[in-house]
Amino acid sequence: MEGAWRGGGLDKEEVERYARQLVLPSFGVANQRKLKESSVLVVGAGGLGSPVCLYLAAAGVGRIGVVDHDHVEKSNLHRQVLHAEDQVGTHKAVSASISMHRLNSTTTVETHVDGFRPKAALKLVEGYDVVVDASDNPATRYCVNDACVIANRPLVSGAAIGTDGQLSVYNHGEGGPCYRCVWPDPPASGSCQRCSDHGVLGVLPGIIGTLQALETIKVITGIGECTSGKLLMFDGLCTGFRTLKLRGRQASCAACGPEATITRDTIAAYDYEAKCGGPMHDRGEGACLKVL
Amino acid sequence: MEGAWRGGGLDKEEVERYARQLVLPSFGVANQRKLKESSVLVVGAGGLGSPVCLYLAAAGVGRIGVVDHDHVEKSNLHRQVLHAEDQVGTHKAVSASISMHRLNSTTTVETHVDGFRPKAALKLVEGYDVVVDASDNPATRYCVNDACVIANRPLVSGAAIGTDGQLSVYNHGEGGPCYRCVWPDPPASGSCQRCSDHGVLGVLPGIIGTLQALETIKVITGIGECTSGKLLMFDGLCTGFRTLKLRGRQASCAACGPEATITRDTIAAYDYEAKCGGPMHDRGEGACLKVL
Amino acid sequence: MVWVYLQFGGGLETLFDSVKSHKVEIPSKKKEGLSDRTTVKGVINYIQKKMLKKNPEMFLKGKELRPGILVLINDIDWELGGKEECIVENNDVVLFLSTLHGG
Amino acid sequence: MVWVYLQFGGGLETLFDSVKSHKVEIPSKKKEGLSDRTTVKGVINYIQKKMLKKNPEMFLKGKELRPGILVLINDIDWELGGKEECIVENNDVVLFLSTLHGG
Ligand SMILES: [Zn+2]
Ligand SMILES: [Zn+2]
Repeated sequence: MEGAWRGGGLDKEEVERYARQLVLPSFGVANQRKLKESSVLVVGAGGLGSPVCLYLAAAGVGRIGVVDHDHVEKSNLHRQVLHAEDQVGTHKAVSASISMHRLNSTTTVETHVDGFRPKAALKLVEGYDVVVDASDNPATRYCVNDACVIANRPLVSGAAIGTDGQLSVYNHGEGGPCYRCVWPDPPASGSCQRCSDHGVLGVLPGIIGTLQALETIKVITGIGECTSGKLLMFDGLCTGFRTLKLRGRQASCAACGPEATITRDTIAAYDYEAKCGGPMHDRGEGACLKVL
Repeated sequence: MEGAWRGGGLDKEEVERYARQLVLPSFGVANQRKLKESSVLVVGAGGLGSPVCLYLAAAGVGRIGVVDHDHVEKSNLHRQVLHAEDQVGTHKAVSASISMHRLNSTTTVETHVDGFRPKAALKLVEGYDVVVDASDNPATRYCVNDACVIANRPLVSGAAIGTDGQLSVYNHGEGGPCYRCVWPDPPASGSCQRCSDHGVLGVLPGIIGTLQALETIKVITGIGECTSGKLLMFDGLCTGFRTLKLRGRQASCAACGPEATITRDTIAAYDYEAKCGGPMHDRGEGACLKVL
Repeated sequence: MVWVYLQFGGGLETLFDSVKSHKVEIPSKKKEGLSDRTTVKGVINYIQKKMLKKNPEMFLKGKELRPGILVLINDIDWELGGKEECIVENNDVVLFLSTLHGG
Repeated sequence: MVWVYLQFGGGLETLFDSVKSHKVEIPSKKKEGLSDRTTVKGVINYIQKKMLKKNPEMFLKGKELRPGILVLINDIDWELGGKEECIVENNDVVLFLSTLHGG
């Protein structure tokens, strides 16, 4: 039989590249192959998306889609290590694709340069096995969640601001809640959007993003136990992590409940910007500069 | 007075680049300037060193020294995201320097291509304010520690193997222990060196390395509380972190105690390979390949 | 009286002088045969009266907690234990958490 | 009898079927007026007799714990509490940890 090589579905070059994961008893060839055959959509190629893209490409995920709508700015580089000075001005999704290709040319990278929009959300999400929310605003977070619920895709969600971080896997496993089950009400529009709240220590999204990459690998392969129905909370000032136990799936949820109002038919027209805390992009960086 | 610009010792380009850290109330201009005026030695440009180098350069550390003795191999790329396919065959310290320069050309990078050796250890460590242990073998870990104790430098130590990680800041603060205070006895030679123990899920050193970068920034700036006198333990299979309380500085310690035997005069000739668990390099990757 | 740890995260700490953890003593009615206790409702009432100085609308909606704020008692979601009626006893940790959205 | 959680990390779990946490019941002598208790010494003795199947030299040196292994009782270094003589009571967590060196 063709392919019945002792590499177990991996070619010689792959065996060489992933050797250290293949010898790991809790991982091995079967899980490496699952990564190869999987696809991941990364929403946002910024602070969180940088380590997510780098580590998922490095790990051997077969196909990675990157969504962004912005171009690389110099003020991104203190945390968005996926990009570089000579990529300033390049579209972030394109820049991400260049960097991932340099690291692992065997991973297929697809760029989605128009950002994450309600109209295209469902089709985008349905094209991948797992979705990583590495976005930077509440409206996109709700839209990504709703599309994942409708398309039945697990959502690996991370966030970082200042010196704090949060991580959870939503819409996954037996009774695991979706983002909207836990956070049914968006933050009051404008209340958390002040510029001073928008600062972030550059390495914070690095820490949360690498953890998102780990959760994604666990969701794909099924090894270990992922952070579903739980929220990992990180306080960078004391390097303290805390795991909180969350509610299960809620019958009252507008996205995943039995009487959901956000559905395959309504999501495209749903006004996320009006209903979920502001614009679907974070233009804070320019604004911050003006304050200085 | 020259330099009395409202950027507080930072030029306009730096204010633009680090804007998001400057607006952060718990960080701000004064701490950004501390980063700029600081120097860090990173021992090892591998799995841990990759995120350490990337995030410290991105954050604006003024001068970074990178020590390694190896060349980039393809089997490194599943976790050493600082390098890339077109850098395979390049010396790791040089490759690290190239990547850091692309990300932040204002950081000075110094390469030390002969690895970390007892003879040169003290001089190397004395050339920097903070030392990051991102090495991959016990002999180097003891040697780095002893040099840090003699030179009075804080040591940000991380380790990752399989799906587990550890992090601590040694030789820092009031009564904080050194590595040897906590681990006076090296592992039995050969006992932990089996190839199967050497596998590592690629993203694990990414998680620990980003946390090392955070601790380094906290040591330099003094913000928050760093992981001194404590050990952060990470279990990747359940994404569980746990903070352990360690002993203080030990009077019996051969490195930092009042009757220390490892001193400025003896370190160069100390036989770390014989006394501290094997060779000062980890040639496990080649060996692993043969087992497959 | 019940001694509890009140904690605020996800940005809510900015409403409380940016202090994330507060140890406070909350008045309670002693009942025969029961240890001193209050409820999350009592805790929110205490915060409103004694701690919340500015921007109360970011924490409250009328006399109730503003929707969108997650409450955890000893790190467990209050939805799993009766919401406002959750019992709070000595040394319990009540965490009020907002979702972060930066990236 | 004392119920304790025995945990192994940093590679030591490979000596115990790669299981990191074990709940075990350790015999103890009841003393008047004191709760059931043992010491870390008693715990190590129990591990030697009941749990350690192969490569005992990786865990023990003679009847004592091999140097280089860190012991933590309820996440606190045993050096802070009397080493072998640390008291271990019901529901205590005793963690044996080795240093990792990979990178
Ligand atoms: Zn839901
Ligand atoms: Zn010492």
